[in-house]
Amino acid sequence: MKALPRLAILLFLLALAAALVRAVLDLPPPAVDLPAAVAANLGKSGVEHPVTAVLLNFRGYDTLLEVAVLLIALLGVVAVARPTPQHQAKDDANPVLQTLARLLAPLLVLAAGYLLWAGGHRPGGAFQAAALLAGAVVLLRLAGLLPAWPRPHWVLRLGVVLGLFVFLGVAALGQGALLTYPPELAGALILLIEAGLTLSLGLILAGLFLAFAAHREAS
Amino acid sequence: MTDPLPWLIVLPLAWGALAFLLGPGRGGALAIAGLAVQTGLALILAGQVLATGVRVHPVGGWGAPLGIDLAVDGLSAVMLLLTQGVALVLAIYARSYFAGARPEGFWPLLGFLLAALNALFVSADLFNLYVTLELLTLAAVGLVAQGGGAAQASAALRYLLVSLAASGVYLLGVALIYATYGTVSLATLAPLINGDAPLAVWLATGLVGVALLAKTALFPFHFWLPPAHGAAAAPVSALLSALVVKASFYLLLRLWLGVFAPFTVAAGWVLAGLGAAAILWGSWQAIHARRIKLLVAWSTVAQLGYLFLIFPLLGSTALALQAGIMQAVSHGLAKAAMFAAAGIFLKATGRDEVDSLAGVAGRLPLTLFAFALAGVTLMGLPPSGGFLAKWLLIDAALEARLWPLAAVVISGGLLAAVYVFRVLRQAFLLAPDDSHFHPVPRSMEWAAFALAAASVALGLRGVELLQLLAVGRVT
Amino acid sequence: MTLVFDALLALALLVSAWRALAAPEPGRAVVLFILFGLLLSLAWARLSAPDIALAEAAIGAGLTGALLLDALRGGRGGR
Amino acid sequence: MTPGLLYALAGVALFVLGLGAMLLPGPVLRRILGFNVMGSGAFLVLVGLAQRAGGVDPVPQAMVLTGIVVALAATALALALARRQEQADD
Repeated sequence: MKALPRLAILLFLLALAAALVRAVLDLPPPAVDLPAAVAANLGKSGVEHPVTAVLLNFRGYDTLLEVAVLLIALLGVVAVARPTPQHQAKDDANPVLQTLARLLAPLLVLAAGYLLWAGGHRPGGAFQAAALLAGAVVLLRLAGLLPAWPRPHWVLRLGVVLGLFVFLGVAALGQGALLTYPPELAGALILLIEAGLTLSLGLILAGLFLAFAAHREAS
Repeated sequence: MTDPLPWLIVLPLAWGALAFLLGPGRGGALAIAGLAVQTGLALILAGQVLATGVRVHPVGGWGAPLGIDLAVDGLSAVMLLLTQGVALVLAIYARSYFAGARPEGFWPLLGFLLAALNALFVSADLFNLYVTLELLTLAAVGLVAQGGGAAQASAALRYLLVSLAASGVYLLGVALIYATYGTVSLATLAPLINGDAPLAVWLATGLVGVALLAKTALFPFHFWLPPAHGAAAAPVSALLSALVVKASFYLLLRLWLGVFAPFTVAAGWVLAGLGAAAILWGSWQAIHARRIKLLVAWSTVAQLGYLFLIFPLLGSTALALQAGIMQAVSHGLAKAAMFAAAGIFLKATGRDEVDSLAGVAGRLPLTLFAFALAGVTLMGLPPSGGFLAKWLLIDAALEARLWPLAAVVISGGLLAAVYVFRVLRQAFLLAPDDSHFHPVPRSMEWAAFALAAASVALGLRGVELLQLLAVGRVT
Repeated sequence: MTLVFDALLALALLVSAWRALAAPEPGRAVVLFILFGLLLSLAWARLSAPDIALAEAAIGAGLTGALLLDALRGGRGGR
Repeated sequence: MTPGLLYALAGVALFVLGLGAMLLPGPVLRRILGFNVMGSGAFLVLVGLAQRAGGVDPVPQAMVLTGIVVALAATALALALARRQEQADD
């Protein structure tokens, strides 16, 4: 690109930054006090941790759509990955890494379980647990203990969509509006959804990596 | 849950996920069945809106601002109807188009794309809209990348990066709104926002507006559209041109008429100017395009321009909104028909240049007729929906004494005639002796024809649509 | 005193992001980006957002980092 | 100055930095990193400004959790597309 458009972009960015800083320093107090509303309704949400209450109850609909976003990314990555004829990762993997992976992977799964359970009343929850689960799978993969994943088998596919199905089922089959939990069951239903999400998101996140790795081996 | 409204989001998510479970290339019948039900639901919903006015559905039973509200007014109902109808016909078309080839993730992605569109049309929450925009972007990009060729990947990547930059800009706008008012619910925001809002809100308006313009591919943000819409498979191009770019236009219109109304008066002229430039530049490129799908894609850039001519008129006359929506709907139908027809030409001749169309008139008369009918709508000839749209637009422009806008509309129609007739003339030439035509399933030809016929018939039955559109507006 | 720490952390965020984006060599850019993610995780903890801190460390720095590193091994670094 | 406001200002700087990396010409990897930096900046503004008077606001925190996962999904897709595009160039 020529120097002039570049200069124009830089000037624009500087002006934007200056305007934003001015705007940020000159804000009135907010008109709506949403944290108070969250605190007032926390007792009816089924969980004690406010962030989890927002994530899976008050704004659970965002989370429902977000699961679909991850699934789409997996579909896209799988679509552009080229199928691989053979995988030799196992042979050339480092034995030290293999031992480490055998030790660490169960620990990561255990930690994921803890985070999932903890999410109801303290920081943690399905996303963080799923990331650890995915970490375990990626580690096993790097150690050559798992094959790459160019075309997921149907059992894997079921695992991948299970979380979305559980979420959709709970969302659609309740009484009244979408995603309304009966108050006495809210805690149990949220835990059920989170358990499904942990499994599925863990598999999706791992799948993003594995489909991608398969892609590399092919190239 | 007896309300049809949330089912329009739950159903496509469910059949999309089921299609994924069934495996690559499976799920076409499921998608068509799901879309048929969705079309029925959209009709029921439109009836309810006509009968009782704006419908609100508080997700989770909390209600805004704590929860997320879904809301349907006449404008959303029209977009929902257009989306289900076009997608249903295109799904039938795609089933034949992809027969034999395994379209990897087409059916699941189609489900998620429809869920994203429907969710976007009914959401009344700025952050939830961000999530639906991301869902829409990723589904659309995934669809462009289907087939997995390097050209598709390249076009998809460019599309993805532009869309992601726009999403980031939109998100910052939402953050500034939340910082100022403590809520992102449109209904809660509407009474709070007024002309003497702090600088942050002005900036947020600009950020959200620019982000949506980039996603709608308004000139000069159009550069990503022709490669993406030209490289994708024909059913995908049809979905993208007919529906996906309309979604961000719809959102811009909704916010412009709603919460951001106090700030947007002066910018109307800028948008109209860019729209006029888009009409001229897009048509010029379409006239000179060598590949037929690229010609149709450039025509989309031009036709999107009309949508933005209405912005300076919105304040003065109700005709402007009617013209804009009529244009969005008729272009959606006509452009879906054109890409469907282009896909049939491609399958039959095995080539994608305009010059390779010779002989098509004799072999594929129904498809060529569909292309010509769609062309009638794009040119704005009576009695098509495009004619009604352009008539309303000229009417609105003359009422506001803005004759330059009327002049742009008329010259845009003439330019459209040039590129449409360029295709038709080529099609009527005799085929060279060495040419081969592959047979094409009749269902594909009829699908293209149905879409084109609907775009023309819209001009005759447009009154009902305008009646629905007039039902009270949610902010 | 804590504000001084916050200011230093904010500065470190900016510098690491700047260096990651300005790095001519892909490997260096990715490593700096992972460092940026870890610093950001610390910033979330300082903002009383432990949930985000966990997610940022695991997803933002961890998984994104793993994907980026894998992309580098695959070829010329996703250029 | 509260930590919230401080990190919001840092977020503004990160946002502009990332946007610049996406707008200016450069390798695809830089644009992908730019998108991530830009998003992180917007997240910091969202949470930082919401907590500018001190206190904790769980609503934007939950939004950011959603956003981080979405950003990862987009990054994975972008990297896969970039690799596919690169293969053709070989």
